[in-house]
Amino acid sequence: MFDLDRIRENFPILKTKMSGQPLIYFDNAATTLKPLNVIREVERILSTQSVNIHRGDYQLSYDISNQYEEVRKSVAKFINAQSDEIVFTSGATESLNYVAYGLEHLIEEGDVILTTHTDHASNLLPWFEVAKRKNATIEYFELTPEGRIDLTNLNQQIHNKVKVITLVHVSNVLGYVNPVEEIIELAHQKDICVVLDGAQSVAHLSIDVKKIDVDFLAWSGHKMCSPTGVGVLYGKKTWLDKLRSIKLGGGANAVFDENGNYELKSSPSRFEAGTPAIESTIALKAAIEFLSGVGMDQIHAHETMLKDYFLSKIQHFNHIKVYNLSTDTGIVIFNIDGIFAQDAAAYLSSKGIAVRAGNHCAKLIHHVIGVTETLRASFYLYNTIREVDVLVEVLKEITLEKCVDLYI
Amino acid sequence: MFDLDRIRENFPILKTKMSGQPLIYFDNAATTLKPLNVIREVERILSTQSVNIHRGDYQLSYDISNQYEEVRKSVAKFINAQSDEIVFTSGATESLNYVAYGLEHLIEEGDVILTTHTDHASNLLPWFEVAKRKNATIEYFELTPEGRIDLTNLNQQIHNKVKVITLVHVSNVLGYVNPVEEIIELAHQKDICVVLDGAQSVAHLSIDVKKIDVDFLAWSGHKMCSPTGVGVLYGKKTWLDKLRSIKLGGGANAVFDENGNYELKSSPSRFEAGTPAIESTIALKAAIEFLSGVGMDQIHAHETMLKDYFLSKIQHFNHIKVYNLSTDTGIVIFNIDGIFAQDAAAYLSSKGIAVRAGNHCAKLIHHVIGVTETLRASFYLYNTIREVDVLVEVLKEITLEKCVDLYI
Amino acid sequence: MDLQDPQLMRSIIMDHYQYPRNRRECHDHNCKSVHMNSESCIDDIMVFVKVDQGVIKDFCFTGQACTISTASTSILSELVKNKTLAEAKVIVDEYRKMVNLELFDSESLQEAVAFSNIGKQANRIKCALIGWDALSQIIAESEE
Amino acid sequence: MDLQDPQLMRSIIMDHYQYPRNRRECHDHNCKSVHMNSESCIDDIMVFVKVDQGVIKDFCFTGQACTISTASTSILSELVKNKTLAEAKVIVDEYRKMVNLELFDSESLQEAVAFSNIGKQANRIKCALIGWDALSQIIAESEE
Ligand SMILES: Cc1ncc(COP(=O)(O)O)c(C=O)c1O
Ligand SMILES: Cc1ncc(COP(=O)(O)O)c(C=O)c1O
Repeated sequence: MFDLDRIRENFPILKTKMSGQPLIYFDNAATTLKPLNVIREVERILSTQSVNIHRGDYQLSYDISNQYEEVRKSVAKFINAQSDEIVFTSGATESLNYVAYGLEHLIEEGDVILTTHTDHASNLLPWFEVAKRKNATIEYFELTPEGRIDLTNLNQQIHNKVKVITLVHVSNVLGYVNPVEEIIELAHQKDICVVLDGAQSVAHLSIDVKKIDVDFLAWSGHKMCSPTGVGVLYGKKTWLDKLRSIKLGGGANAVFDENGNYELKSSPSRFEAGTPAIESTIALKAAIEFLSGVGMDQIHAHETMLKDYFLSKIQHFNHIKVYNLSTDTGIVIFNIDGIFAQDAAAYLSSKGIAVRAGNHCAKLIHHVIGVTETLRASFYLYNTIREVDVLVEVLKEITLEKCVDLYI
Repeated sequence: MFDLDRIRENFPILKTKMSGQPLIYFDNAATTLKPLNVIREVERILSTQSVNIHRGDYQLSYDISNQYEEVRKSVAKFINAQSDEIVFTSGATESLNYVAYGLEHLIEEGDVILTTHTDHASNLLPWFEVAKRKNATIEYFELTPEGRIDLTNLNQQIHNKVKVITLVHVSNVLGYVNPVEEIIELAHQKDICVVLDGAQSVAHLSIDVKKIDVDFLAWSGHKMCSPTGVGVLYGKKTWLDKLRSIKLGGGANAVFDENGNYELKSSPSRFEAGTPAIESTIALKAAIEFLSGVGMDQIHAHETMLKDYFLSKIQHFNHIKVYNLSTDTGIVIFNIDGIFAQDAAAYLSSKGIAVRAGNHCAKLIHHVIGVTETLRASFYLYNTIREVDVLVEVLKEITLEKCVDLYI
Repeated sequence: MDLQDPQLMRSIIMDHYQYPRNRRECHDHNCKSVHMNSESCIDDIMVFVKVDQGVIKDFCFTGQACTISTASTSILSELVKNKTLAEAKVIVDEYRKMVNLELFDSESLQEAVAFSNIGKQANRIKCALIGWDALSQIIAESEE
Repeated sequence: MDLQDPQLMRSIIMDHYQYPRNRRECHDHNCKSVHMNSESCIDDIMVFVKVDQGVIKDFCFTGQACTISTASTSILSELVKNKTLAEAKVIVDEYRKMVNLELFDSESLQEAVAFSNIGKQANRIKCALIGWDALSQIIAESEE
């Protein structure tokens, strides 16, 4: 049972205020709030077990190393992978960089990297750089007018020069769930590696990497209720083994000599050089337990319910334009006539409401929606109909005068 | 005044036990324990301000962004740098990788990278890789019999082909403070860039980057009482501007277009792609306040006092061989006759004492001390004479039989 | 101008936001331009300044920006036209004092006093300065 | 062997640690070798096994390792010499049961029962298995 009151009780920040008003947090696509069990886990480690991992020289170090490895199992189970296919990183951005640079040695002149105009800077830029170095080409999936991947010519889009397909699983702007199973199936028929940016999917949908058969999946802990500073890169064992390690150092190497020869450990260890974010990673397990306890399907249902409610309430507001009416998730982007997105966000902030304004790091999105700046409200499991009502009320009566009045 | 009791009260973990004995933590070179003000800072952010930084769309985000930038100022002040010379990373390992790969474009065939046999894998391996890619050569400083950099032929060692000198400031095995001012002065006369691995220095000595005139300085927060997952790269503004960004993504770019052209922000932002370890970074400021409150010179004095006391107590133990009798810091490495380092560490663990066994990620160290495996005890501000006495007692009566008896 | 009259101040800001003055490109190759892209806000403007013998002959700008950025830059464009760089510098300095809530001389600022309270909203100060920072940069370069 | 006699068990372990059997290299090119380098401990050993017509003709090892690793590998080297791969597999399986604190048949393990309590020290189980894991790997490869 989806017990919203109990869920909310677990998030202490929901009892705080912003601008003197109860905080209404609708910026969940940027990062999510933290439940008590996650906070307590971090506190527990910092207070009683704050030693380094990876070595069993003394009991405490052995204990914490084990707890760290337990997270790998927990993450693996969460997406139906094997533990040795889970690499811990500092975030989705690092995970995505690991893939792009790690596959660089397989990219040849003339190869095509296929992505979308809706992708995030953290997935596009590393590939732009790799393409530049290797004289490869970036191509983009064709999109329907509403911004979805157009499946009609899929076979032509995924042509023979395509070496890697890297795309966002759920767009952090449009909220669409991309048709990854169709794409992956076709790609694999042509031996193309498929990388998914799961920053907005893993925290919101129940995902089975075996079922979708994806080669790499990258995401961040902080977008799924865990602390910042920890991310995950899932890679099929065969693909992880082909990936070059970028970050080198302590913990990643087996042996080296003074002549510069070195041998790395096997994956995933060889990707985890240096002391990682220990307590944040261990708290990721608590976050997974929290979310699994609620149920990923229930979370998705709750978010889309709030989104549907929101859209139904604002549909007759003539001064509001929504750009992704058919969004599949809890992400809605819109603008208010005559009010620049940032001014509107600032006004909402004065009413206690947190939404984001801007291009949301998807700087090619104007090719799709025609504008560069939008407001984004993104819902998560702890949001309520009541909160949406407050947003709707504020949007109803917002005017440029009121926005300007904050500053005079 | 150095009030040891008050210092210890600030570390809740010191009230815990290991193997049923009061915890005696002498593995400070691996990571340090966390004081209450650091723990509370992390908890405060997770509980009341866990939103994303870098954007002022709403009040909370603006607040947390400001707190994040305040840390930059605090770190800058701590080492006497400018804020825009401070890059936040995930740890010393990442900082050191950023430097090696970031300078790669300046390295040419035949160039020499000069380092030491006492350096850590996290500083050696990235340069091994860069040297391999560029057909550059790794050379090592000459060492005195006790393992210190030999200054007699410095001018020949720092010859004209040397492009970069990268070395550990304080060795995490030998505990020697390297003569960096002499090296840097000579290097700069020859336009050589000098990179310091400060993982073991910044937390233990008072450092003034202007005075030592170093070009880059890398270290980890977790070795100076702050949480794991955050590190720092200091770079002189002129050098940071020459450094290429490795990790690309959201937050690091100003603009990009669909043709793969992109423009990064100015440093330090362009090195900080993706959501960073927000709460851990903000807690780094608390750690700096804690350490500064005690005083870096006092901390160093306390550590070396404990080290001197320890060495004086064990000097007449014939079964113990110390490899760095003249250590300048709180790091002592030693072995016990006939007992493998790991067995000894396990025995000490059974008495509540945490020390490390192994090569300490400095896998070339056997060239210096003749053995690969040692025990390492490393002291920090919260350690006491009493604790050292316990270690001395246990070392006095340790035998192979007792070590084996743990397992039968 | 009456700094106590919110009605007046609001209408100045709204007018300059809705009908920004000098929002256009400058194709004159003597025009210096600066791209302003603040980290904490989504404003993205380009400022063009044409200086001839120490006098600002033209000041114009393009780009997407919020009310505060647009209006403050629009006001600036009118204020500094045909001023010497030295005069412009005085105006910019007084404006900076104002937005930092220091004592300032309202005389030279004219309509720009509409932003006299912006300093109370710390998160928008950067917006109110975006065009002014661009001008400062160009003045500094001219002095070199 | 008396599993209750700590004196005896200790002396077995110490004897095999101080005077390891078959610690030497194997230069026979029919020898298969495995490099064991555990992540959680500093042991670093090389195991050589020579199999001829399904029979283990030689088992030796080199490298740096702790008491548990050295002694357990030394004991193993004596246990499996001249055993068939199938027989060796049975021994290894019983040993695994023992270190995992499951019911096991002490018969075939002989001196290896000195490690019957190692399972209570979870952090050393890997040491007690290092040589045995190497052998398992070689057996598995032979079966392919
Ligand atoms: C000298 C030295 N350099 C680099 C490192 C790597 O630091 P981290 O693991 O925090 O990245 C360490 C820590 O072990 C060290 O002692
Ligand atoms: C789709 C998408 N990809 C990647 C990222 C980058 O995530 P992080 O900032 O946690 O590295 C984000 C977060 O903004 C995102 O929404």
